[in-house]
Amino acid sequence: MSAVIDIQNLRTYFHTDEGVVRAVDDVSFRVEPGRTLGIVGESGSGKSVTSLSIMKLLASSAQIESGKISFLGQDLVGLPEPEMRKIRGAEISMIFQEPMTSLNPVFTVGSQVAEAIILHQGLSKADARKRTIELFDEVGIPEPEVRVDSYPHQMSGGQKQRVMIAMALSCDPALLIADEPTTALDVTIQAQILDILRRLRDTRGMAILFITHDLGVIAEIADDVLVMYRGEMVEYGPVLQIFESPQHPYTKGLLACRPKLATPYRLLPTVQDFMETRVVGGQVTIIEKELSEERLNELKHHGRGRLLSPKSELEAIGHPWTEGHHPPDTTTVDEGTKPLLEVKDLQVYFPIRRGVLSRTVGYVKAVDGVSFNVYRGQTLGLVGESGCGKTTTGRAILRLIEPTGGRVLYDGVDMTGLSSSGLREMRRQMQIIFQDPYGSLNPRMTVGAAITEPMNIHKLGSGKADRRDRAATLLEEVGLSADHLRRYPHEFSGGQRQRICIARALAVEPEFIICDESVSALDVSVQAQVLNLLKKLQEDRGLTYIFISHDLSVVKFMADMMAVMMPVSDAEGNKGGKIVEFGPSENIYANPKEAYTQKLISATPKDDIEHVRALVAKREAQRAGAAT
Amino acid sequence: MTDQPKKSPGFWLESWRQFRKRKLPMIALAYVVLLAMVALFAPFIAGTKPIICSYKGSIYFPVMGYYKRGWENPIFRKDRVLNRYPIMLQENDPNSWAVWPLVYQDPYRRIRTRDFAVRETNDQGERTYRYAKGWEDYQENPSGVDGKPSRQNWFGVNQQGFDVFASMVHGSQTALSVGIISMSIAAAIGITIGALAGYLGGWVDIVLSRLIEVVMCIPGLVLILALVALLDKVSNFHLMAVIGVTGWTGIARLTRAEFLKIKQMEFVTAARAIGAGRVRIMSRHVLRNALAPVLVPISFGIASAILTEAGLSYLGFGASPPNPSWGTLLQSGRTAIQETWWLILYPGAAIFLTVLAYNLIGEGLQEATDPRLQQAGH
Amino acid sequence: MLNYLIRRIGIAVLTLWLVTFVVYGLIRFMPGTPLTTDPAMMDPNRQMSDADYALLEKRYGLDKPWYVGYWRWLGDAVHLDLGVSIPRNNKPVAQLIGERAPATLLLSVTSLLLTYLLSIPLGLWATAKNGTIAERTVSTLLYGLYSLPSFVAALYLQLLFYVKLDWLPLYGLTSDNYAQLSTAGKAWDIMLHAAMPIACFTYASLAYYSRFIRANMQEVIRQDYIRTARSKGVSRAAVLWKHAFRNTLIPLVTLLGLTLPGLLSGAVILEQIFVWPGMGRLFFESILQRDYPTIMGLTLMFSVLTLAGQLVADLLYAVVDPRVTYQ
Amino acid sequence: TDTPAADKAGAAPGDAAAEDDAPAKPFKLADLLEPFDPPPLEEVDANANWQDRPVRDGLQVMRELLAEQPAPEITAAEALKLKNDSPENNAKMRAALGRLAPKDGSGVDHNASVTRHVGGDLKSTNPLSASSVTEFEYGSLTMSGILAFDKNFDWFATSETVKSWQTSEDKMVDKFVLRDDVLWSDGTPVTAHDYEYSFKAIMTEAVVVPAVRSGVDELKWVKAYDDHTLVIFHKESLPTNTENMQISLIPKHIYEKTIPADPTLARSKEHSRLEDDPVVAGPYKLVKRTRGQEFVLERREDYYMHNGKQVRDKPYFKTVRVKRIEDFNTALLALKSGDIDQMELRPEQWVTQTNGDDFYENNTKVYDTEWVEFHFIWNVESPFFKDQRVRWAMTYAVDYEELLETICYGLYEQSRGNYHPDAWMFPKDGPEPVKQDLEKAQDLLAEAGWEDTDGDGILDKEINGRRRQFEFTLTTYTTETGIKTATLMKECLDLLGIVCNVKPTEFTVMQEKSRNHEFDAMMAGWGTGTDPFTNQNIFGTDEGRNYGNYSSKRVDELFEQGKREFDREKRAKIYADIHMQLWEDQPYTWLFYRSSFYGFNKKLRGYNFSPRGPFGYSPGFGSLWVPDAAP
Ligand SMILES: Nc1ncnc2c1ncn2[C@@H]1O[C@H](COP(=O)(O)OP(=O)(O)OP(=O)(O)O)[C@@H](O)[C@H]1O
Ligand SMILES: Nc1ncnc2c1ncn2[C@@H]1O[C@H](COP(=O)(O)OP(=O)(O)OP(=O)(O)O)[C@@H](O)[C@H]1O
Ligand SMILES: [Mg+2]
Ligand SMILES: [Mg+2]
Repeated sequence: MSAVIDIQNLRTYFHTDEGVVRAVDDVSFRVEPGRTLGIVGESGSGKSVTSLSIMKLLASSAQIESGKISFLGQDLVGLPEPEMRKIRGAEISMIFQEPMTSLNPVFTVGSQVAEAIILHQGLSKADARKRTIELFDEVGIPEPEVRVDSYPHQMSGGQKQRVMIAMALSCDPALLIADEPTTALDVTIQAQILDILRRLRDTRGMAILFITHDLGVIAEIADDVLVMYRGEMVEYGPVLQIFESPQHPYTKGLLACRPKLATPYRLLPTVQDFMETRVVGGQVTIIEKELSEERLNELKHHGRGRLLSPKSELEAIGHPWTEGHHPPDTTTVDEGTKPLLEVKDLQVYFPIRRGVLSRTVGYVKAVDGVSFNVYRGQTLGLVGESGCGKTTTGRAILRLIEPTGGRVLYDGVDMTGLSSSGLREMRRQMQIIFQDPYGSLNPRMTVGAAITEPMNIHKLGSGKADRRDRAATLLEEVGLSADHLRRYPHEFSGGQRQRICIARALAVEPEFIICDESVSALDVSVQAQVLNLLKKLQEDRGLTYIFISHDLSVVKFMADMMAVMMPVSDAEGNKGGKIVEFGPSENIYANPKEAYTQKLISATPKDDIEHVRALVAKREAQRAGAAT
Repeated sequence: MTDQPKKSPGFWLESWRQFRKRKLPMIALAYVVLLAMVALFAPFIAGTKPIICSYKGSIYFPVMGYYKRGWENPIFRKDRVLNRYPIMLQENDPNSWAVWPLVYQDPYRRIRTRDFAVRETNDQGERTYRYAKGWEDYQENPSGVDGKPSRQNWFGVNQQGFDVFASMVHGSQTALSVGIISMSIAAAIGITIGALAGYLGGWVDIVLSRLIEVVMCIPGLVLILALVALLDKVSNFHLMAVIGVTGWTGIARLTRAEFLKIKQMEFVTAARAIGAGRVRIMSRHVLRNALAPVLVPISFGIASAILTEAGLSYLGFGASPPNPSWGTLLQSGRTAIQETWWLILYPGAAIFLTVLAYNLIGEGLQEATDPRLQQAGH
Repeated sequence: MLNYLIRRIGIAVLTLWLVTFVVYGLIRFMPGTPLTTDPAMMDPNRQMSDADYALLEKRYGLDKPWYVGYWRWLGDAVHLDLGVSIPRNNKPVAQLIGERAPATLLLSVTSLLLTYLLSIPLGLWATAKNGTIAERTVSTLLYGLYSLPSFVAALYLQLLFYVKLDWLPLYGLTSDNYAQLSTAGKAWDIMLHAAMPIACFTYASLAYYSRFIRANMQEVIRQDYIRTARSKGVSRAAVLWKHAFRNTLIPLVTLLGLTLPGLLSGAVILEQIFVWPGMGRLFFESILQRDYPTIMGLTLMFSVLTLAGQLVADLLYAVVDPRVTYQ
Repeated sequence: TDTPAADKAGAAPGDAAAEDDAPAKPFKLADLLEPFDPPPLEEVDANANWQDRPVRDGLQVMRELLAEQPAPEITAAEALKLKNDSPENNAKMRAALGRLAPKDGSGVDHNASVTRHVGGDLKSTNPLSASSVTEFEYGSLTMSGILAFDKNFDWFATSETVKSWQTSEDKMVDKFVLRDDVLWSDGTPVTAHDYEYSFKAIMTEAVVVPAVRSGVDELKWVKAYDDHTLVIFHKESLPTNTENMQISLIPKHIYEKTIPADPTLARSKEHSRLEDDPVVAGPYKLVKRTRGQEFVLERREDYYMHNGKQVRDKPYFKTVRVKRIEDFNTALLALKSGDIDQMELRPEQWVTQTNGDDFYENNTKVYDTEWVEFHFIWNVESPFFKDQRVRWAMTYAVDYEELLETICYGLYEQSRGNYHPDAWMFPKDGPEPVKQDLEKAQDLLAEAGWEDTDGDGILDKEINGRRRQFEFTLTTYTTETGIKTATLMKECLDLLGIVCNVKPTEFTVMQEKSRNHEFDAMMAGWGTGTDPFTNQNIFGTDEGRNYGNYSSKRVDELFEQGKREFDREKRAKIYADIHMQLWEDQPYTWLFYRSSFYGFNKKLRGYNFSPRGPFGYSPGFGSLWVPDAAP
């Protein structure tokens, strides 16, 4: 069978002031119709650049140095732009990694999707709109008839991502490149999306290039897997082979690092436990290591156990403390301790405006009466359907948006009543890591400036040099290097940007951090490193976190207490984001009460070897069936 | 830590580094610097007072008289040199010597034969001239249409017989200062007010926007006329002040609009989240990203101030004459446009080059401050 | 939003009051009155007696302090009476403005349209071709035009199109035989007369506008969403025009708001050269003659336009960028 | 085109500005006049001992004056081939082209039209509202008054309208008998009552007249005894009484109805209509008017034809179009292409741009000296110019050679004082032109105590116990010559160690500062009146136009004498004395006399010049004609 896409020895380099960045260095693969190639790899290893090379949408500083990209037998490298345009969107479409910044802010999301449809399928405007609504419905955007007319800034991160998916799927491409298409989606919707992709692939013979860091997702969808590391291809083979007998230490590490729902560890093993990289004269050598018994012990027993809310409160929320039911090292906060953060009946409504006079015709009740307490040193996990108001809650707590109602008390101080200077003081202690890392970095500030700025503001560190050193240390702690200080945000990969944001938040040494999907774009190896760091900081400094994520395994790994948010219809049928389940995370996993929570847990992709085998077998059977 | 991170130079220094890499903007900058040098040393380039001279046993620097009249030694007035240095130095002290400016011409008067010769009547009662030694080839400036560019008047002379080259050299002061100073004033006021109004919003915006509107509504012509009527001696500085104080409204509006847009962006929220104060957010986060639309009116504004000055001269409200400015030269060329082409060509070309230079610098600045452009190897 | 409009208009009235107050104070503060030049304009044989002069002063209320004059003017203006021009033989100011407005509008509106029509494609083209030789040449040419003062350009145009080629009339709004022409002939006649002034009005702003558009476009085309548009296979032109240009509308709308009052302000020098019966001359002459009612009438008109321009721009912000909302 | 404003004003007579002046004065005709009961005509006749005064036809007067001059050396056709590049050519061309049309009008193309050029706007067509040159120009074409003066400023009654003119022996009464065949353009005859009414309207406080009241207000009374007999009573017996009798004429039958309702003459509907469709009595009638642009006049057939008979000369043009083109470059281009037929050239246009074939193809040009002198006024009250020696130093400082040769292109003559050397009152051995003499100036300054004591290069002097630098502002109009001259003066004074700041100033400010004497020095010019006595208001102590505060007892006395003296010889002596006294005192530094330069289309003939230019006298424009077979 001829390949849809066949890449040979692709090299894409960036030519920067500091020298050449070999983002993609000798990568070859092929994808046949109806098959999926999963690309995994370290954050910053060149996955996105590979896909952009195929689309020929590279930044002006990047150049395809050598190699061949042949699409349905046509060489794309030398293809002139007008020809290429005919292919883009129609034959190859792409879901970009960062949906937040990839949508045009001045057009409604519906019109942006419809544009592609009109362009390539020649539908009328009205038909295109109809089709857009269908697509929105398919990718799980609630109230698609209303949402087509929303602007990007009115949508949550996951909703934007689904818009991007709808856009990419709109024209039945021969090749779909999906770059981390489900990072911001909760598992139920992720499953729905994967279903669509699979269906399209199987019925229409679409080839898919699926970039992800989630090995569970790889297991679900990929036929073959390509593992990238530092721009190079380190492993390439059928999915089963990769899972069963990983050859490269990096792959082995990857498989081991992933937090699993049933993980026994308190800290996660990282890739560094499996290999050591040495850079000698620009040449990278990788030395394989064995995960030692000692290290395993350390991972299992180091760090503190769960810290639950005071018993009385547990009682009140319906998860009474029962001795023996909890893992042995679980503790509770002393009775009578004041919570560090008290959120009481928080409400955030966004007005919906219509017509020329933009009258307010109603409200989106993004957060509708949310209350919870977080105690010092605790981690609260916040999970929930995409678009249910998690981000909004986080922002409202920090008063980055003015809440419509309710109160937020931090350390006894009423946040809602603070003056702007008082707020600024508070922000020394309270930080947020934004869901949209690219958007939240000033494009005209180097990473160094971005990280040292909070220190400047709060007069931390003894001087310029000291601050820069601290920034460098922070960067290294999140797995980047000090060289990156001089670079600008656009010169990084998605995951790298996310880590920059984490570093920036840590720069002021806050005592309370809201992490909004902060590790969603990170490959498991780096993710493990970052999660370990967060845990370590919590232990050392008694930090308090609210950890927003759709990845239940991560939340379970991190959180002491857990809240599940969901849009709940009130008496008039208006939906409003509310907390539907709240309790110790172990309890909730063990015994989810809400149907939604149950669904969430069961939909989490599994990547244990049996499961992968079963999946592969099923797929083969299906294919065989289809063939006859 | 293994390797010491390279020092990160800060936004403006980095921008300068980037700017330096661009050829055209650098040429433009060099042109402006050259212009500044010309402006500064104008009397050394074109003038009728010696740069340095030895006279009656002492050394003098009469050229300084162009900067401030008191700096020209009073001995020359006492000896009734009366601006006729070439002949009078030799007449009064045969041993004197002098180093002259590059071009013996004056922007404030016509060069006449009496500068370098004494009129005599010979035995037949005919008028003759006794020339100073070494000045025998010099002629007095023609005037009007006769004043074509020549060996002595490189760019010709104007209607009154003033040398165009000298006027342009001395007029570069006006060209430079009027543009840069007035636009600095305008930009400073405009950006500050626009930024405050756009970023802070609320009543601050309401008040500042009204201020912008009031200034916009007050006709500049009325202001200028009122000012000119009041002052005895209108200098370029006054014009700069008026142009600057009235010309900021557009910049303010553009800044405000840009701030309105950018303050909604995520990175501004992020800056708020790390506790950055308003001033900091405005100056470091928003302003840097709002430069594009603001740089244009500024770079054009610098150039148009030169033209405004010319227009005011045309209407008779320019600086007090004799005011060697490019605008007035152009303006004087208008009356006999078919004949005195040199009065249009040279000052016109100078204005053009300056407009071009400021715009290239503006473009360069915009590119240099945009990190996304920096790698695109130029 | 309706509230917003009402509030804005309320504030605008206050602003108007402030502006007229300041301007009235300013012009009264300038030396001379509308009557100052009268005695000088007269035949050397004749001289106006002080008594006559005082009589005239009294007649026009110039013997009263300026603030009294202002209140009177304001009182009349509130009743939509802009008063009469003093040196123009008591002609009502409203009529004066009414007579001049069409000719001014003809020039300004056409030239504004032309400017936008030409500079938007130029700006977009320059964005697409940024840095190429063609683009550099065109930009340089435009800068060249920009630096040529219109009073010089006007003369060259006259020499070329009137003296050399004899294609266009030299000056004025209509030909001598205008009254005898058919309607189409009349329109054509006016167009011919307007051609040179329009060209002079337009050519300089081309450079400014196209550069302005290019500068803003450059900021936008490097955003991620442009990449998205390209990935959809949208044509280059549509990417520029639709996706990028839409995002530069905020500054452009601001600029439009800033040019709105210019529509009626005319241009003193060009109007003089082309003997164009426009507002610029009227305003300039009125200032020189200290024709207080006319200056005030014109100021009021400009101010209303300016305020309207600002309001329209502010309203349009929310239309062109959904992220902006009215408080 | 009525606006609400006009309606409102029309409905509510009176002036808005005067509203709150407690009981608004009711309109009362002639309320500015002292009550006077003119005696019956018989009584007047009996006491007068009438002396006849000349009644002439302006064109005929001109013909006679030209006849006194040597006959032209060349024909018009030859003159049109010449280029005006020397004074000789100018004289020849003027003589040849200035020839008038034959009396019977033969050889004249009566169907010709002419397009004239003016710099200023015609603000009003109402004769009472006239104030600027353009309006007086318009008036001379559309009105025919009773009095006129020729190119030598000699007065006569115009035979077009007047049968006889007599003055009483004591010069206190003038009597005119008017012709009965002059009609208003609406067909009503012009009568003596129109004159009486016009006079009374002018002398009404409520009626807004900017300019025409001056002079007329010297009259005691004007009385129409019947339709044709007009008698004018004077307050005093003065040689200047003649001038004062120039009454701007309006039709009584129209205005007696409209003026009481709207004394502003402009606000009412009726007046607005009259503005654009005026009723006139002169040779031409307004047919089109575009404000700020042009107005068009057409010949009135009922002006020269009466009851089927020709009673007056037929005016030479069918249409006279008057265009206002402010920009002189545009105007010249228009002239060159034949779009306009005549314009005043600027001196720089005379020397450039009008020498080539592109100019001479359609046009020719001539110039003549005008009695307009330009000068620096020194404010005698200012600490700098109190001292006569300083003023003389200023006069010696001027570089006249440069001024005349470069700035004035060698076209102007240096001024030698108050009156023009060609005028009859110029002293026989008048002053010689001054030459620049910096040494003398320096000495005079030193004598006056101005010396550079602190070595900063600027003269100083102790005044009232304070050292003052000699730094002053020289104000000038924003005209090119003004600015250039002032700049030259700055350069000259710079050599003397005096700082002179040149300040071009708009007209209004200049006027205001002049009236208030708020200036040190000023560059300005005076045109000439028709009589030397008019200079009294320039140099008489505390007179209205004595901006420089000059005051001399002797000059004041001489002016008074001159005003009462009827004998031409004696008057000449008196004014010559004034001239010399002024010269000695140098309240002004007299610079040059301006000439007037004109471009004419080749088809035009009959232009001649008075000391006030080609049009400001009788017949003025009326003498221009186009020959039958125009080239
Ligand atoms: N414009 C640029 N200039 C310089 N280097 C760049 C630029 N864009 C990307 N890079 C570098 O290229 C490398 C590959 O980036 P790429 O975006 O392909 O990573 P990725 O594998 O997609 O990572 P992630 O999973 O974090 O998205 C990274 O090291 C990044 O820093
Ligand atoms: N500015 C806005 N105007 C109107 N609606 C908004 C606005 N911002 C957010 N919303 C809506 O509020 C709801 C909650 O958004 P939020 O960003 O808090 O979701 P989320 O829980 O963080 O989702 P995700 O996991 O997808 O990021 C969404 O339905 C979103 O469409
Ligand atoms: Mg990526
Ligand atoms: Mg979110």
